[in-house]
Amino acid sequence: ATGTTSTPPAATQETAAPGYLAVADQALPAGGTLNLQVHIDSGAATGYDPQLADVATTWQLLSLSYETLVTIGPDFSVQPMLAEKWDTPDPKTYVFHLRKGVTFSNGREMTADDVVGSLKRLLASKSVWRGQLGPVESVTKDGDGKVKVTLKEAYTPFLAALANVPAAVLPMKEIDDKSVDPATTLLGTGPYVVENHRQDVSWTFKRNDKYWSKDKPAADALNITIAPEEAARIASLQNGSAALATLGNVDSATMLAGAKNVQVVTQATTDFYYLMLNTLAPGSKLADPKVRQAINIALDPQQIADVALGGKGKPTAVTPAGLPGACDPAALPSAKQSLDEAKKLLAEAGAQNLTFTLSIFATEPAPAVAQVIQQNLQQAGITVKIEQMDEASWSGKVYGKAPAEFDAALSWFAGYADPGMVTKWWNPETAGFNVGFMKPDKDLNALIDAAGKEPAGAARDQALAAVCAKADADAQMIPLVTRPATVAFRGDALSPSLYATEGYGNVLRLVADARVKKTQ
Amino acid sequence: MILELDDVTVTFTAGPPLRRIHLNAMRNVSLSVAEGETLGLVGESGSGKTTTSRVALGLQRPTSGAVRFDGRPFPKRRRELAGRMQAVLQHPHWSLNPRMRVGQSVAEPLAVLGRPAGDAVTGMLEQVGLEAALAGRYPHELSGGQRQRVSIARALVTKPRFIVFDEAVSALDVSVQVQILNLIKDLQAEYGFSALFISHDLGAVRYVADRIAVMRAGEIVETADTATFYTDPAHEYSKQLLEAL
Amino acid sequence: MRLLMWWSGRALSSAATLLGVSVLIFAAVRLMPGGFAETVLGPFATPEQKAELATRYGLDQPVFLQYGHWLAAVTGGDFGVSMISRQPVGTELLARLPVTAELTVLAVAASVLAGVPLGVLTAVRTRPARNKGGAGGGTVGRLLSGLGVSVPEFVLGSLVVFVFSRYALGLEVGSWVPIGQDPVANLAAMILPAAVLSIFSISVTARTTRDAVMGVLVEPYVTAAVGRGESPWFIVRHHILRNAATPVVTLLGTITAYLLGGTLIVEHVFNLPGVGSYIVQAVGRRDYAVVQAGVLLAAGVFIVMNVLIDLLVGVLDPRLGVLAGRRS
Amino acid sequence: MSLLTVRNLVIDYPQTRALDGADLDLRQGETLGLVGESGSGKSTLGSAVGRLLPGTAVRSDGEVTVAGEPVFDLPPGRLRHLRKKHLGFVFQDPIASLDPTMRVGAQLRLVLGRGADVGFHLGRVKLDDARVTRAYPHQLSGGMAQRVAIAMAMATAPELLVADEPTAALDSQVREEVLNVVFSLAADAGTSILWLSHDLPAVARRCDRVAVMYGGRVVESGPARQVLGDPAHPYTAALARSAPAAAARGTRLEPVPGRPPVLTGAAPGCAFAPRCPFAVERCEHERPAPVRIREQDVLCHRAGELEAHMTAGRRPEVTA
Amino acid sequence: MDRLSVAGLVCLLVLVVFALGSLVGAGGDPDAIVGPRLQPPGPGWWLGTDNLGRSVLPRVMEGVGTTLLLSSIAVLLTAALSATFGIIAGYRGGYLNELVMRLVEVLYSFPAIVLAILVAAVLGPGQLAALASIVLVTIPLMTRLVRAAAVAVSQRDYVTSAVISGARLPRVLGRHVLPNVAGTIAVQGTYALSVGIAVEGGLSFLGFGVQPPQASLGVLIQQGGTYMIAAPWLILGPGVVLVLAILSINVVGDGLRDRLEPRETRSLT
Ligand SMILES: Nc1ncnc2c1ncn2[C@@H]1O[C@H](COP(=O)(O)OP(=O)(O)OP(=O)(O)O)[C@@H](O)[C@H]1O
Ligand SMILES: Nc1ncnc2c1ncn2[C@@H]1O[C@H](COP(=O)(O)OP(=O)(O)OP(=O)(O)O)[C@@H](O)[C@H]1O
Ligand SMILES: [Mg+2]
Ligand SMILES: [Mg+2]
Repeated sequence: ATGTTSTPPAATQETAAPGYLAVADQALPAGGTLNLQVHIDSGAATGYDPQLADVATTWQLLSLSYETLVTIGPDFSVQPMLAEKWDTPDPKTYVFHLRKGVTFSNGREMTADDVVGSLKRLLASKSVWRGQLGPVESVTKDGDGKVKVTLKEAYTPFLAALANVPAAVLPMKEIDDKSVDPATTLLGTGPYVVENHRQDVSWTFKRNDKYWSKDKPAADALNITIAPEEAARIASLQNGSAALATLGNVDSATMLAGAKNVQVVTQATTDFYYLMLNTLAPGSKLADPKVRQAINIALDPQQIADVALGGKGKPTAVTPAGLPGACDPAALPSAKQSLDEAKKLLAEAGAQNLTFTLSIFATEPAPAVAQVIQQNLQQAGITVKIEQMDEASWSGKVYGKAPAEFDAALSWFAGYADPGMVTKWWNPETAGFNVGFMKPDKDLNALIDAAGKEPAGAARDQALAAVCAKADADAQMIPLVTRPATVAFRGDALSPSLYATEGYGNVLRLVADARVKKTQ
Repeated sequence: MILELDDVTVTFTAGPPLRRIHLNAMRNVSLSVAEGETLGLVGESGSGKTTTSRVALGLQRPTSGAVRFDGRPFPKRRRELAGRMQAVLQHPHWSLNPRMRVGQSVAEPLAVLGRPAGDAVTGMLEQVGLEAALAGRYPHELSGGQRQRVSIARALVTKPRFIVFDEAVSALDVSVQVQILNLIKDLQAEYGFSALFISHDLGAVRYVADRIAVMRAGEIVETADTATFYTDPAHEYSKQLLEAL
Repeated sequence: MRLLMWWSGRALSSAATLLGVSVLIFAAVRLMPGGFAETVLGPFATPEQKAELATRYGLDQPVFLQYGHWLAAVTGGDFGVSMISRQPVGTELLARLPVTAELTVLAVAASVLAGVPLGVLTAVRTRPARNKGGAGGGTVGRLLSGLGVSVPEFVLGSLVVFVFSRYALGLEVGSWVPIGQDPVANLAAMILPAAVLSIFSISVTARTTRDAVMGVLVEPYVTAAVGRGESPWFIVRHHILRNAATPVVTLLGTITAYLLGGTLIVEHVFNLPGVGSYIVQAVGRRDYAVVQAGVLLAAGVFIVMNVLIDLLVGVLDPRLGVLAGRRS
Repeated sequence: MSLLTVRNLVIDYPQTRALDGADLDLRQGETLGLVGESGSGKSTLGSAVGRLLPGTAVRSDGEVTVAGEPVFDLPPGRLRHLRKKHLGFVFQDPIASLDPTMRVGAQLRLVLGRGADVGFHLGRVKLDDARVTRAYPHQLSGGMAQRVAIAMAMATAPELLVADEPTAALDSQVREEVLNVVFSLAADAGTSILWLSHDLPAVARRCDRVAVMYGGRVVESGPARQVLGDPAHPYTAALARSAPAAAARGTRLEPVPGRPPVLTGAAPGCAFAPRCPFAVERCEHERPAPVRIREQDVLCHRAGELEAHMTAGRRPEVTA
Repeated sequence: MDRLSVAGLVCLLVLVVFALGSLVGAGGDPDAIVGPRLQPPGPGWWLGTDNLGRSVLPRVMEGVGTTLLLSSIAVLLTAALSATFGIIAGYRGGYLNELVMRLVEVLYSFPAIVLAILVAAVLGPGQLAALASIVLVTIPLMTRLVRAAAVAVSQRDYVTSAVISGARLPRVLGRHVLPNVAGTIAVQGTYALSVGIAVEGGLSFLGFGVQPPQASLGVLIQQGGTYMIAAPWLILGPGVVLVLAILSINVVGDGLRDRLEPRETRSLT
């Protein structure tokens, strides 16, 4: 492989507690205002309704006001949140003991009815997340302060799925009597209350004084500025007008190395890039599994991680690398084969001079990933033309028609918090969005379902490994590398808490712990 | 009669809608030019001389009245008259296309008719007193007088029966004016074309014209033989003009 | 009366232009590839959701009907609802307008205050270049003014963002606050973007002014004034400024349009919440109502601007404009 | 006393020599007509009197003195003072020489001073002030505009008025009226006039003296009647003969053959030589020096010899 | 031409040679990863390497080529269209003139970059969009000026003479009007070229123009902008070249204008 310059990890990455990039200094006094910058606003036509939110950037913002029954710990264990604890009398039954003294930000106390109503509403909705909750049979109130969920069959990722924003507890009384429209109003139990939101400009949150955890949130107010241009965010960090910002560039650490008081950390995520190969386009060579195999073999995820992601990403299989129980990408069949085998497969398929177009959107580092892919495949004699588009055109091209009109496309999935969750998207009948370019594979689907039922443990790991291998051979959607998130903050303005690895793409997950230093 | 204008009125409308200004550039003008004759047309600036020449050339359709060339009304398509009438216009500076060589300019009326130029161009240049070598030059390499000579050569190359001279010498120096006026006289003697000679300079008109028409504010106030006009102008305005000379 | 007539005539022709503009915008927006549904709803949306969205925004109707509805609504002051934020576009535009307007006004002011004197000075000071036939002017001056019009905002903007965020030079990038909240801080934050925006327009104004003044300098009435023994300053003040103003004022219309476009890039680079960045984002997301309204606003401002400029030119130069044609 | 003296003035434009050693004298109270073909350098000489030349013009030699002041060597302040107090200019295009953006009244007040009696000055040039004051220049006729320009030029009662073809752009009837105004105002104020013109008969009628220019030099000057009635220079004679207006009916005019020169440097000899029927060899190589013939100053090598042929209207016999 | 314009012309020629170099592969493969990422200029990568370890030099060469080629083609198109419409409108007058001028007015009412973005959004980002944008942005001014020139030329005596001689429309327009407005077209063309380069740059900078991996100056500047701090050479190369290109074209345009429309000067003292 070609050489890469790797950047030394930031100091915080070594000293923080296990599982953390940074831990807020609890000795610092609470209070103060926190100025944050993110690159994109929540942008759904469905408004603020958390159940309909389907992208991480929206989850991140809504998570400031909404909370779920359970949450995810730094090691991807499921932790209590609005449920103080839960029992699992059998693999199909979950009984949640609700926390006492939790109120919505309008002052009304949260009840079991809210929880039951929220889950029922979610199950009845068109939300994408409905599918992730698994085969829920019923949700019932189990006396005061307890909620019982019954599944039709065992489903291991259930708790992890409950830990994400779409499963948040909504103020069902208000929603039912129509005094609150969750699409336009944020009314949750979370640490912050929205004071003002200007689409694509800014959010201002103020502290929820009735928050159930007495010592939280630490900061009195949050100002979140939406700054799409990376240079503007970097500038704000440097002059201190932002205390923390999300960065898109994998080289941000290098670039901010000289900036005083600015610390750059790379948060690993379970999100990963994958390559879509359209097997439904009439006459496409890509319909031939051998060709796809060859492509899969020729791809060099390690080089993609090193060059395109500046060494910050990791090769991954269908189960996101970094999650407990995920399979080893190095053990995948395609990883063990050589370029010669790829060439042989291409020859067998009669596709020696294969040329196809790779459609990508412009957001960094996707173009960089695509260019490394181009270089990789060139080694196997495959010519890739890169077609870069704005996101809207890209969406139109990739998802707009069935059968879809592209040859290949690059995108990324949120990896979530359980290795079984994202594998569901490999079944186009469940996923829906990929029916336009992907043929369902019965065997693979069966393997995915089986892995979902298997309780955590060695057997499940086995089942997942089988899914990984099968998906690797199918190669209609080829997982590539995990997608790092870069966060920079002013050490003189802020002491934040950050997980080392994030499952739901939520950089702001622990913002309620962050302490503002009184320097400005 | 080669050209007859019969009770011609030309009205221009100018300005934006709702406050259009109607201006009679020609008012009931009747004129005629006989075969081989030169009619001089004088009048102050804005009196309608150029408009009259444009009507005579068929470039301007009269608002009312009739125009006959060679006894017939103007044909619908100008092309049918191609080569039969020509003009020499005022600005020596703009009379020739600056991007065309002199020879090309002179040959153009022939080219339009689809006739080969042959020696006609050099012959014509010599006729107007220019060396044949000038054919290869561009207009900016010529003096004003030379340029007007080229214009005359171009006008004559198709041997037209009728030529309009609209202020053809006005922009030239006095000394050169006489050269051109003499040239016009000589050529007319040779080719026998009829001419409408327009000028605000009574002296020049007297020198070349057989008859004189005086225009004022769009109307012909007097028409007379040159001799009679100078000795005994009938109209008050004509007298004023003569006095200023 | 004449004025009224002029106004109505001008208003009519402006309205026609604006109508043309609106047709063009509408057609363009409808012709954009890439589905608004995919963009707005994301890849996971079901066909029913997409259909519902289309119905909600009337996108399933025939195009000319959509245009009719839109036009009717717009003339009634209703610019529709953003598909992304579901807020009325008019309100959002109004909220963002101050930023863009401030930028534009600052840049126009800079162009007038710096460009005009610079242009007058260089024109009056120009020594003719001998035997060259050119307009003269020092090579360095020409190069500098040429440089001003040759450095695009996105280059200069990137540079300024870099330099000013790296080195504390007194002015800060990225600390914008609404003008209502803290006018001083707002102005401080606007200086850099406005400066970046105005480099081009200052240079163009200076060049145009110089050309215009040099054109006036050779007019006979200036020679006549010199012949009467008037001082240069007197001549500049009484004769040149006003006579050279026409092309400069006309230019300001074009400049305004240009600056409106320039704010797009500057707002993007400096992350200012103005109309420009709104349009860029909206185009990126196929937020039809916003694109339509934003572009229409920009074009409308330009058209209105031009009517005003025509009027002003008519006042400055009595040979042109409204009052012309009244002959005694 | 000489009010204006031009000595051996040489003015160059980038590609042209406009003046090639011009000499001129104008006495207090005198009216001098400067005539010549287009391009002979009249305007250049007229502008040089007030140092009003275009930026590309260079004075290569010679000098101009007005009221004893060397025009080309004055510092800006003194030059302005000279223009203000001693000089007045009227140009060819009357409407263009007024500021188009200012009402006539305002322009007059700007020149005359705030409290000045605009009505009086307009009355002097026979204009009805009420209407004219409120008008913009483009709303005036050429004749009216020229009278306004004259009023402005004569407002300070200058010692010398330079009028560069003030009537060339006007209709023939208006010309006389405008000239009347100029000459009577000048006579009243004791102003000398330098009148540049094409129009030989008009100059003959109105001027005391005439100077004829050719190829950037004054080739003949002297009393008007003398110069035009009894020219000493072959060029003057040819010019006088060639005006169409001068032709008796039925006669054929005799033009000056050839065309005027365009100089790029000093003419080696007499600039008229190529067109001159009397030219001899030395005319081409030797620059003629002024000689005095009768009351005229003439630049011609053969000035004395040709007297017999010089009477206007008579066809010269070529003797040389 | 004066010395400055000659310098501009030379500079432009150098850029063209530079761009042509990329066609024959001088400077190397612009897409190949040749070394470590973000290296400052050095042997093997004379302008440094970018964030993927590609040599910047061949990318800048390709970028100049793309930008110049796109803008030139666009300006030629503009010139052809403006000449056709401007001349016909100017010569014919009447309704045709009204129609053309209205259309031009409508196009002129859009701020350049807004129009460009709109076009790019319709055609989909890419070279075609950049091309069409430049054409639409530059066409209004050029058409206006050509029309004005054509109106003036149409009134010249030599045009009238040709009409009197019986010349038909194509001859009148082709032989008489067009050659005499060609100067205006040439001068405006050079200015349009510099506008074109700026529009391509701005559009690509915003992500609506030329799309990577195809290099254009705008694309390179956009990409380099993010790395300004760590690797200033990424933006310096293309930035300087872009400014140089626009500057020299403007200077040449000025020279051309001074030559075709020489102006008098006069001082006030
Ligand atoms: N196309 C036109 N539209 C409107 N008015 C016109 C047009 N052509 C001429 N006129 C007007 O008609 C009148 C007569 O004009 P014309 O050009 O015939 O006068 P002229 O005697 O040739 O004047 P000049 O001596 O100045 O050439 C003038 O008042 C002029 O303004
Ligand atoms: N601004 C200028 N630049 C270059 N050459 C000039 C300029 N002005 C005049 N000339 C040239 O200088 C010579 C003298 O010109 P000038 O204007 O003094 O002549 P003139 O006698 O006034 O002619 P006219 O009777 O046409 O007004 C001519 O050859 C002319 O072409
Ligand atoms: Mg006329
Ligand atoms: Mg003159």
